[in-house]
Amino acid sequence: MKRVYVREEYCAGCGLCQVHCITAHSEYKGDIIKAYKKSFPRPLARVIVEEKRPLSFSLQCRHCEEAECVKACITGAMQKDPATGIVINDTARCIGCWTCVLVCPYGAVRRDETLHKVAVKCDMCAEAGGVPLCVENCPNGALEYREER
Amino acid sequence: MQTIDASGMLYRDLNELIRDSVSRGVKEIRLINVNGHRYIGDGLAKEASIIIEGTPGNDLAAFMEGARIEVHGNAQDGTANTMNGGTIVIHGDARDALGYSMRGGEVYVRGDVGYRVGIHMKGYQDMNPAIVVGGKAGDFFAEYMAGGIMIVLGLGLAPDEDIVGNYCGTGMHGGIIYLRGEVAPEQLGKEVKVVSLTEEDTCVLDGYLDNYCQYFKVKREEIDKKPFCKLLPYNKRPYGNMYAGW
Amino acid sequence: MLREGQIRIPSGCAISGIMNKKGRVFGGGDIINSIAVMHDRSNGLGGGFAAYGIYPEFKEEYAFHFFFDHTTIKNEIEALLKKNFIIASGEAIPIRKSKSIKDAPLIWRYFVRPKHRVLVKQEVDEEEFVVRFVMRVNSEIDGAYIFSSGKNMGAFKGVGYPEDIGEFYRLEEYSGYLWTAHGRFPTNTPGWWGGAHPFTLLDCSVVHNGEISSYDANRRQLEMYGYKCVLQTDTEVVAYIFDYLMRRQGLPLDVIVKAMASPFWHEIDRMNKKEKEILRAIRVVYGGFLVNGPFSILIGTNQGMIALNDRIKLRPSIAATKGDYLYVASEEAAIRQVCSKPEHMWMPRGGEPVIGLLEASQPTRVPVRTEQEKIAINS
Amino acid sequence: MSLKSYVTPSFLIERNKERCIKCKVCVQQCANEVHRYDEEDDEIISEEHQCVNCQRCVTLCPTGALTIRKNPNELRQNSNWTAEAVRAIYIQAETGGILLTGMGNDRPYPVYWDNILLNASQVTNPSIDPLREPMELKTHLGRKPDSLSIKEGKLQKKLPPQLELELPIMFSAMSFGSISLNAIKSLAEAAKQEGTYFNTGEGGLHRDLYQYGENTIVQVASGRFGVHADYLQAGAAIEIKIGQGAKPGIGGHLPGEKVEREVSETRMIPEGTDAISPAPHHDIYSIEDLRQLIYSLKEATNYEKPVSVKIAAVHNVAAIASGIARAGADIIAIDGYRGGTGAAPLRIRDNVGIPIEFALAAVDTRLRQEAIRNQVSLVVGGSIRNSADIVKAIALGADAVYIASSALLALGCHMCQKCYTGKCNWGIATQDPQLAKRLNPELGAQRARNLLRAWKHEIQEMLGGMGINAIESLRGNRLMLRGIGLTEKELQILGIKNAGE
Amino acid sequence: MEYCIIGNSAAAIGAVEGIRGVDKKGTMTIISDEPYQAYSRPLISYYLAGKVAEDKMYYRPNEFYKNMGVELLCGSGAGKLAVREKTVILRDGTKKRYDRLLIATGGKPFVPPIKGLEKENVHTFHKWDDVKSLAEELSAGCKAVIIGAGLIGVKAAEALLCLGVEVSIIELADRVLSSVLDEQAAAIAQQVMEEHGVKFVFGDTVTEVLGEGRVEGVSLKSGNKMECDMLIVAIGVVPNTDIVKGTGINVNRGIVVNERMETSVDGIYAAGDVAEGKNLLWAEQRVIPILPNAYKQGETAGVNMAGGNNSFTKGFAMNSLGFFDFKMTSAGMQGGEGYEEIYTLKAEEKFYRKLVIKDNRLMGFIALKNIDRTGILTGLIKDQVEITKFKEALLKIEPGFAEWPKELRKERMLS
Repeated sequence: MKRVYVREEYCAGCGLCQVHCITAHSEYKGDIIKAYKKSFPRPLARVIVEEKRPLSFSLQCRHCEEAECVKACITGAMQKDPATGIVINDTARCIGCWTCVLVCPYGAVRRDETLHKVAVKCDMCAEAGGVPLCVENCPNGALEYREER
Repeated sequence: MQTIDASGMLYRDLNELIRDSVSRGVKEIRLINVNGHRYIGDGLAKEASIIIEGTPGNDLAAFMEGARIEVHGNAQDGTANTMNGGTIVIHGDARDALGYSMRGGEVYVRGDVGYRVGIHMKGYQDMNPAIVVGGKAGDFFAEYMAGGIMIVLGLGLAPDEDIVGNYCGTGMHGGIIYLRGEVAPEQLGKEVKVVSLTEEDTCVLDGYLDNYCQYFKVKREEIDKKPFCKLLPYNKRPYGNMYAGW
Repeated sequence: MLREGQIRIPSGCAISGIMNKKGRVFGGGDIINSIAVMHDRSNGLGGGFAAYGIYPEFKEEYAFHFFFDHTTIKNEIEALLKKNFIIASGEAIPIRKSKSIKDAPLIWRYFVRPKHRVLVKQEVDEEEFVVRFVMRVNSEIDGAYIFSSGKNMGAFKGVGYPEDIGEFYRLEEYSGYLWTAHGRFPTNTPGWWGGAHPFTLLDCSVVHNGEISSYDANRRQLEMYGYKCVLQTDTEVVAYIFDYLMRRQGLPLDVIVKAMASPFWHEIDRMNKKEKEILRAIRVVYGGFLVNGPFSILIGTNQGMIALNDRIKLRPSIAATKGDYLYVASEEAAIRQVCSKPEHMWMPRGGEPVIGLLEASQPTRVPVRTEQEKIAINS
Repeated sequence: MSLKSYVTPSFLIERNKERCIKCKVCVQQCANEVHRYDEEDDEIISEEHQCVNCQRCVTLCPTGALTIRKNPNELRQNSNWTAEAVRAIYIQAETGGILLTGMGNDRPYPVYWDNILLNASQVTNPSIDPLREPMELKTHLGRKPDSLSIKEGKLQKKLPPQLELELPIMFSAMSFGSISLNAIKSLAEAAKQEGTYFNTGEGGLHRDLYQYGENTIVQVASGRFGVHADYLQAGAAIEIKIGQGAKPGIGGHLPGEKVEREVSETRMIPEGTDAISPAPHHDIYSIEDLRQLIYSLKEATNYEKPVSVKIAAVHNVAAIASGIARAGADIIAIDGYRGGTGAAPLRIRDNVGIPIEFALAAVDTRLRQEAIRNQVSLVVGGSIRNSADIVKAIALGADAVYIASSALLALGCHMCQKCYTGKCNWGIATQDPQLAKRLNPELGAQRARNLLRAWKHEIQEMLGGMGINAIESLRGNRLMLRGIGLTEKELQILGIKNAGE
Repeated sequence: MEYCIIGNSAAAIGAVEGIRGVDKKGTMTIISDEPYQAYSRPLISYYLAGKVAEDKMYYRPNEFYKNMGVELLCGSGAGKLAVREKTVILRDGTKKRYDRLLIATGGKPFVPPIKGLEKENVHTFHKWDDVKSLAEELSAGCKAVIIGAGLIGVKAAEALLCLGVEVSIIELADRVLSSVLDEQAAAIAQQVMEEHGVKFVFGDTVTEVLGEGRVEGVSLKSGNKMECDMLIVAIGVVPNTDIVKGTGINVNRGIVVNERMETSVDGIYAAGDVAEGKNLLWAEQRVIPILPNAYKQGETAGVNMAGGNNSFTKGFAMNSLGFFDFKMTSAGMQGGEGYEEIYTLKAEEKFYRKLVIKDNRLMGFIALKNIDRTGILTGLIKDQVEITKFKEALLKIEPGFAEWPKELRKERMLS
């Protein structure tokens, strides 16, 4: 399946992937200013940017074939869509036990405790379809959406 | 050993002949009746030995990468220009700009050298070029020097004669100069200071001096009669503070 | 008003050429009839002819055709000629008064040979001397213009429709084995007879239909080699290119046509290695002689006739043969007028020359890329 | 006692608070540390003193919240003591330094390209449609023999070595050190893809770039950095750099801070040392010495590569060029006074040299007068800004052009002219790995390629309009040019007529 | 092929999904002694606290069994296993033949023999029904004593606190969560729990349940007595191996399985809390009673039952435990001789992070308060990655990949 791959040698560490991720997961899709100023709670970015200058890179859920988070999920909220391969957390069923946080070898599951305790993670912007918005908006082509090489 | 009579030959033909021979695996070439033939040994990367009888032309061994050239006579301007490797032994004098931008290899001159010798010589990693001059050197010796070793022995100087000309080491920002004898402060570039030799210096010098003695059949004692002084740059970046951002 | 040479005047045209490759001579009537058919391609502001083999009695002398503005300059020129040449003959070119031809200058011809001691003094060969003389007169002497300078050939031209010019010059009274003709459609009046076609240098004459967009690139290239483009016409430039490549560089005809109308790079890329190397060299070295822009051109020389189109054929041309005759014209009708049933008629491709050499068994149609053709040209 | 600086910020940063989402992209991206996030007030604050107006923050700001404008502070109006003149004195009074700047001359001198108009066909000859008919831009650079000898369908003597360009545009010399490896990779890849050349400048050839050898012109300059036998062999041609339009007559220093490991390895000098390029080549003190170096290089490469000599356009450029041609150079590259630079003393950049338009016209004319124009190819550079400049240059007599500033603009340069600081926020003129990686060479190559292709199309359009379908027919075709707003003298030097003539 | 699974929790569901990944046709039967479709056992404390509604208890959607082609036999439960006949005899007498059998009966609460345990209001805390009955007896202000400060006891305490119950925990060991936390961690955890009102008695245990009919108090080994309204026995869980008694299936502490989850009898597999399998940390086989382990073992067994080939040898303990807003994760472990331990402790911030390393490989960790991205540590344990060059960085509040060697980072991060 297509995944998001970062080329750290070209990641400028600007954080725009996060800005667009937040926007994409807010109620004001496509409007960054509203997403930031009006959404409450403001969604967490599902993409993690790590920086240790000069190194920087962003990281999203790898949507593992053998997804530890899915197997470990105590509620069954975390599921891998058999058709698309995308691992999605059903936040209505998630109770925030953080077992997924404990087992994700990429550290790609985030805790959102603003309203309810739910685990949030990259959903490949599946709802919008097409190229995930972090990839689309990376100003330096540091993120690629492609099949594994 | 292949002998080539260069008399009447154009340099281009001579050099092509040399390149051909070397590429065919000839290890030693003797050139006779050389007079003004330029670019001998230019860019030569292979191990080969070229013995020149006569006066080779300018840019002898320019861009040379590995061969050995011995000149029985004097060499003209631009010898060892941007040379990267190999050895040149000149049984006479060499003229101006010897070893310009030289990055590797060694040059031994039995006699005197001209102006701007070793200008912009530089070293890099294990490449530590060296020029050893038996007699005296002209002005601007080791100008811009950035690396490597330059040695002047001052053999056979007249009593009042200086071992180097003026502006010695001007703009120098790397490398070491060894002068056998003393040098007047007013002869030095403002970027250079005189320091005394350490034991390590003596070791370094030893090797080059032994080579010199061996190549030119000079007795080592003759050289050891007089102590060396050493010139070093004050600063690796003499022009670091010259500019103001606009 | 500025006259031709002081300004550059773009023109449209009609051209026609007839030759007998066995060298059999024929009268000027045919060529006049041929060019007359294409009356509408010219506008009465220029017409002219080149005729080869017309002066057998003076075939070792250079036939200088002069336009003089007045008698004074004629006398000056005659003195200059005497200084440099042995003059075998000199006379006014016979003309026929015509209503349609006005403001004719004095038109004279001289059959001359350069004096040996002059050649020795200047250390040049005969032809180069003649070329320089022509250049000098045409660029430096006001009121005199040499419009023809070859051996056993002559150009006849003026301001008017070509058929009127032909009549004016009484061309039906001459016999030649190769005739070319030109009807001109200049955008403004040249005001001067020298501007008409053909343009000649030595025995090379050029009639040309087209506008050379590379004019200044070609001109400046030529001027490096001593040519002086006094007329600012494309025709002049073509004649000089031809002279330079053929006479001065000694290149074979096929190379010349490939320099002037070279194949495209993508065509060259498809050739075999040897051809590619040659064609690349021709383009690289003679790029300044690539004639760019629309043209169809007829070059006459004592050896024959060459017709050439620009590479993308922006101007028309058609060729035909019958027996020993080769015809080339802007329109088919111009050929049919004088040869109603040609044996073979074809449209040369862009950049593909039509070459007719005297004494050759067949006029050669030259497809650009075959080995065979090269041999044919070289032979 | 610390000296209070009298130098006020050149730029003003306006942050639209309605739009700012405090995402800190600006903070993150500014290498000059102009923006900072104040945690206590949850505000982003901009301190303008260090702002160079590179527009990085403006461009990346996802909400368009930032505007940078000229600082509206004005000294009392004075046409003589302009704000810049005063500012320069303050800086020099505070530092005692030579004023250093980057990129090309920005003075309001006339741009002659803009006073030249092109011709087009109407009626008497047809314009050619380059979209559907062949339109050849292929250009060969190198010495052309005066004649060819072809016997029995065989070339009797091989052509001297030629560079073959698919379009008459090359990337001008920019060294690794002055610009980042990613920038060079971008240009090298674009050159390869589009069939042209890039030039190493005096920075040596990084090991990653040897694969681009066929599209490389390797430069030999006075410092001889990174010059060795393999390097000379690696390129398609060798260029001896005598001078550069932005700083004719002077050498250059690459400061030690920029000599990081890769630069050091490529230039073959120790890490952290200044790379000093002397003003002259110390083996060239005369025209015959130039010949000596030209042939030294030819000998070293077996006469297989054309040798170019690059000079700055100076007053007697025509005579110099003629000498260079006679010294055996195959290509002469002339760099006009608007040429770019990574670092040049301001006063030199702005006051030395002549416009490339004049230099080109004069050189071409002179070489033709001497009938040696054919022996050498002419490449010009020095602020070629668009395809029309190129068409005009070729019509004036150039074989091809060098572009550098335009190429860097294509890669993202925003002309802040601070290349010499090494803090290029666009990852171009920097060796800071944090900054250099901002230029993804794949995107860079694509952008540079796009520029070349766009210009190629435009050149083809203009040629087609003139009724020309091969670039050689434009070369020196000055009849295609007309001057506008020029004096008689200027027209005469350019060798063109006035519009309407 | 007929598959039969005894038990209906994570291991069973894992097995169904494992089987169906290989065999789309075979018939499957699940035999459960609980009247529910599979629900999440760890959720019972949340249910009790009212944080999870009834409909959110289920581990899989309603249509799961139908979609997977599983016949669910609820309630009666398996009574006996006739190995030779390949038949399970349900308690109601129904017989169910199988070709492949999975025993996924899980664990059962360990209830020590204490006097008076038979009284009302004595509960275990293991099944949904346990908390349902517990919920009926609760009211705010009542007092509960929990025996055991392990994972179950702590989660039970949290739920009861939510409901306003006064909670005391009696623990034989000297600290809370002794199986999961070391002393330093336990001290912090205890402090957190105490701040929420839990009272602890350590080093003691209940010897007698007091009261008549209903629990009224407990007396302790120390001689102390405590009043209470209810007692919850949360000492631990042992494998529920009852079904295999007398079958010849090899049982140690749990049913012994190989890496394919096969028991000593052909065609019979075991998985989950009932199974004793290979693991990452200990040389000997172990029962690792945690949900992820159960699921993976079940899945492994399922794949193998259906003819595939899968093995599971890398089980190790791991826990994510919240106590109100205080978060703890841990995984793997062991320590002492031959182990290197590095840690960061900021007691006043309640931050603690400890790594247990052996042969330059991470064997276990404890993370208190900041648990984000600790899955990276779990992953390092699982794959036994050499961490010498970046182990210190793993102690950071949020561990990441930035400090890793580039090649390893790319390999691990992007695979």
